[in-house]
Amino acid sequence: MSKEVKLFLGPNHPGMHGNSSVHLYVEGDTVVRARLVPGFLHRGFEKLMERRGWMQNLALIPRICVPEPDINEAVYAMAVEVLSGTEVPERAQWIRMIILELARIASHLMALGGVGGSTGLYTISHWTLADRDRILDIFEKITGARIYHMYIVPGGVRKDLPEGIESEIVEFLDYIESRSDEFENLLLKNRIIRTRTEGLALLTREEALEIGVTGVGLRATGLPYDIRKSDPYAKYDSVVFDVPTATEGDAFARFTLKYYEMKQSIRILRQVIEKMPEGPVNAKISSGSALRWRVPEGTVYTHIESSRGEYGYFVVSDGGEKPYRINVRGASFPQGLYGVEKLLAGTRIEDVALWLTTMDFCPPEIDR
Amino acid sequence: MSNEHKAWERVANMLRSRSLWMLYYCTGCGAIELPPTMTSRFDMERLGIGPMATPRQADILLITGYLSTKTLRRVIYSYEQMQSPKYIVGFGSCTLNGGIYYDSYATINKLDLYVPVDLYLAGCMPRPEAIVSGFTALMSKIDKGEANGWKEYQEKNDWFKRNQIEALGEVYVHDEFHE
Amino acid sequence: MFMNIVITILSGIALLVVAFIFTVTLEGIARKIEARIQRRYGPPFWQNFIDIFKSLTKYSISHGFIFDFGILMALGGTIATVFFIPAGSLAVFPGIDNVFVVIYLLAIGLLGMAMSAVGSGNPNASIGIGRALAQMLGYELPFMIVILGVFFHHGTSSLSDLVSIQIAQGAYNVWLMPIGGVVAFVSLIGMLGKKPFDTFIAPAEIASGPLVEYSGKYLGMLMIQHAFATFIEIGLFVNLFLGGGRTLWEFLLKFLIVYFSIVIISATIPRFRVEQAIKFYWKWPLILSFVQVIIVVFVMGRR
Amino acid sequence: MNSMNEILKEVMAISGEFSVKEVTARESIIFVETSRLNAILEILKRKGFSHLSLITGVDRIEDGVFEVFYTLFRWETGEALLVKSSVSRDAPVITTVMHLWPTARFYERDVHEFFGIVFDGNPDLKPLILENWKEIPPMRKDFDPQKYSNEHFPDRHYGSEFLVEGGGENE
Repeated sequence: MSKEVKLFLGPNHPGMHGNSSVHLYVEGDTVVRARLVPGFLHRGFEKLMERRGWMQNLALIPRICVPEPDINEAVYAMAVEVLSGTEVPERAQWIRMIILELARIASHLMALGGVGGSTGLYTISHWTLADRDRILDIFEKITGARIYHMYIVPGGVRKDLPEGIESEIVEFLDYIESRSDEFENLLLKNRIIRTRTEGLALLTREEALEIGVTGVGLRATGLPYDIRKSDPYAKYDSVVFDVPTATEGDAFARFTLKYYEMKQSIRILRQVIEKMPEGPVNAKISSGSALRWRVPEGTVYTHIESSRGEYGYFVVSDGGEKPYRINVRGASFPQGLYGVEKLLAGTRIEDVALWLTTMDFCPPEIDR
Repeated sequence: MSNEHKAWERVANMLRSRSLWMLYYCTGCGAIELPPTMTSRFDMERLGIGPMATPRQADILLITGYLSTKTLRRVIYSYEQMQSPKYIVGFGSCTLNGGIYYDSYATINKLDLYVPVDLYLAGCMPRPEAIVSGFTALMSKIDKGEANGWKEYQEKNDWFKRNQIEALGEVYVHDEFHE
Repeated sequence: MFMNIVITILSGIALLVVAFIFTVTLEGIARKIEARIQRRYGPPFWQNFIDIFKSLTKYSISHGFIFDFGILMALGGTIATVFFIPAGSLAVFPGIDNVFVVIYLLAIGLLGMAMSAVGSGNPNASIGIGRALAQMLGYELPFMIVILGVFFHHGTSSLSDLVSIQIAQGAYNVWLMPIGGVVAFVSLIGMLGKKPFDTFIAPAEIASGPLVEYSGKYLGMLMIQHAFATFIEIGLFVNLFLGGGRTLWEFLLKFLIVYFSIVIISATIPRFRVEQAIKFYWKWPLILSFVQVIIVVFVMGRR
Repeated sequence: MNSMNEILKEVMAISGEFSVKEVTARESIIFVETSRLNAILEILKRKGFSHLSLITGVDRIEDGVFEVFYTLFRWETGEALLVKSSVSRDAPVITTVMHLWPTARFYERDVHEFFGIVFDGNPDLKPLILENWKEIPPMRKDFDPQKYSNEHFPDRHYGSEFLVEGGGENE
């Protein structure tokens, strides 16, 4: 038997994003077999959600997925609105799109910084995270908190946008666009990054469909599948934007797509700010106090396009004050568990951390 | 203690407080506020605090938020591997009393029972400013020589060990690779 | 006779102190420069001193005799090499500080660290050491060829003589052999383990490679060894190609310029994989070094 | 690109009647017995519902039944279909769909760990997320997390001295 070493890319590893462990069987420098062991961030979310009222869950929900908490609130709000049949006012839908697109830009900036972190190019991490902080300031002005906003509630949005926030968002968008050529020179045109990531984590179209990869991983293989286009929610059907795709399907294609998607989000935000009508911001959901609110009986699955792929909530209600069952479909569940087992064999040890970064791997979505 | 040992301790504490190395291990949801604290905007490095890859080289172990039982085992491994003037900083209310996950079957409620905690930071995910001010408080605490969590862990070791076994069943999982 | 022994000892100690203090402050300033590139302030420039002395105050854990002995061998080998680097007017062994002695003693230092890292039993450390030695093959080859060209041209391999020749001639070796200078500079980046070639201390992949199991005092000693190793490698390059320096301050100024240019280059470049690093060295730098040697031997001839 | 209703009619033509419940314009639920489940899922996959989003277990404790939902999604038209089948609570065995969607292996492993539903044909139903878990599968309705948390993880008791500490001089 050749000398096969067992290695932990364990929970306590600088290359690991978040907190889960990849068990590697290594021969020399290449990985022979790999297996993901999740569960380090498991808090039994779905069980806790069954013990809290519909509106009490709002405090719990954004805490599932840390890099991008707003998608949870949006999906939960949409699911409850479908079940209870409440009509969301026009302006609230536009505001939701602002929050979701800003969260997408922030998450993409963090992902690009992550690429720098695993290849040693710390300068790009510092730049992207500094710019992401400006988005968090805008969030702080809109919702009062940096990360967990609890801003999108069933029936619309908690309160209207503060005065003059639109001009600040536009100023931020101009700032990001002015920085884009520096990002491109440092990251996309960097020859060593190109040689390090070309051919890494190659994903053919059949493999992507078989694994159930969604989001940038799927679009990197050429399929223009984006939930904002195929199953539009909020006001995405009345906004013009296109879905960038690539054909190589490797790590380099994926994070360049993330970069171009960020540009598309900027384009969406500009249109949203022009087209946003005036009007009420949230609909009256229940006669009595919101804590005693009873959602009519029913089952629904709603999903949106998060920065990592399809993110969905499966909500079952039995007409009571508390949800009967909520199941969270994280975008990195299939590509994290099955993707690691199927595709990580054959890569070198140096590239495992880079593989996980570009494969959009977010452990809390697996453990919930 | 003889007074030259005390003088040496004072110098050592002054050095230890100026250069703290943080273990690069995000155990909970608060870890998302560490990148902004380490990078350009809040820049923890100007205080001499920087991330270190291995427990051997680290001084601080951050428990950022809730702690599931599986992570508690790895936290105990890492804490025991760290070299001894070591400090633990607990983020948010989840380390004090279970926080928002008080009724969860997978997360512990009171961190103090399992590992000695030197500093708690307020905030359900403390903001970067809170983290930086917390670290400066920790630095002054170390400077005054009061941050002796690691001595407490050595003296009351069996008490900590009993709590750990009680909560986790067994701390050292045998077939980590579940062959 | 007794007097020059005392002078040698005193100048040796002075060189050690200068090397340590100068290199560690330089590393602190380099951290500040890299921070400025990353749009932040960065630590005070004496932060590296505090880091070293803080690690020396911590408790540490040993992994057996090989682990301890390797560290002492590394530190001793590197300190012994520092004596053979003339720093401007401060040359400890003026006549006999030969480049081959420096190369040999440097190898002792690196092998000592390799031995102790593998002795620590951590798989990350052995992978890191494997990469370090493989990369050493990469940058050692073109560097050696170019140096042999310099010796052939000047007829001597003693550092202080080379320095005095260049000063007397007024023309540094960099102007005489520009290609050789470039190749030596590139392999210097590899020798220092700066960014494009720091695969063996890569934190994101193998958790800071060989330094995985070092804690407390061992880590302090290794940081001191790293400071001296930086002084040796850059001092070698400055003496061979930039003509050492009449006074100590001129040498330190050149040292500073070379070091900061490496830091700025390495701040905006990611890391190579190991086989890419070796392929890189054995492609262009090797070809250029052959071209340089051919020019020196056939065109320039002996001086 | 025929819409969802035509597809469902074709499937009904092939494998017999099943009831359909409309949720939204692009989403509906169909109720299928476990015996016909695999056949129908295979037809649906061929007809375009190629993406298996999720396998969810719901514990209907009052009527003693586990419901298993297969959420399928069709990229071209953006339609989602929830295929529901139920299994008795005391002998929860259902056939696996790994041959249709290999990634289902991990969804089934997750549902098995949290509900105890056995997917026969799925080779590795090992524990995925919980470690050394000796209780009943935690997502069942008869498992009370609060009781488990109070037994295993004692928490801080704020006695009267806490008031002194709060209002006291050492802030």
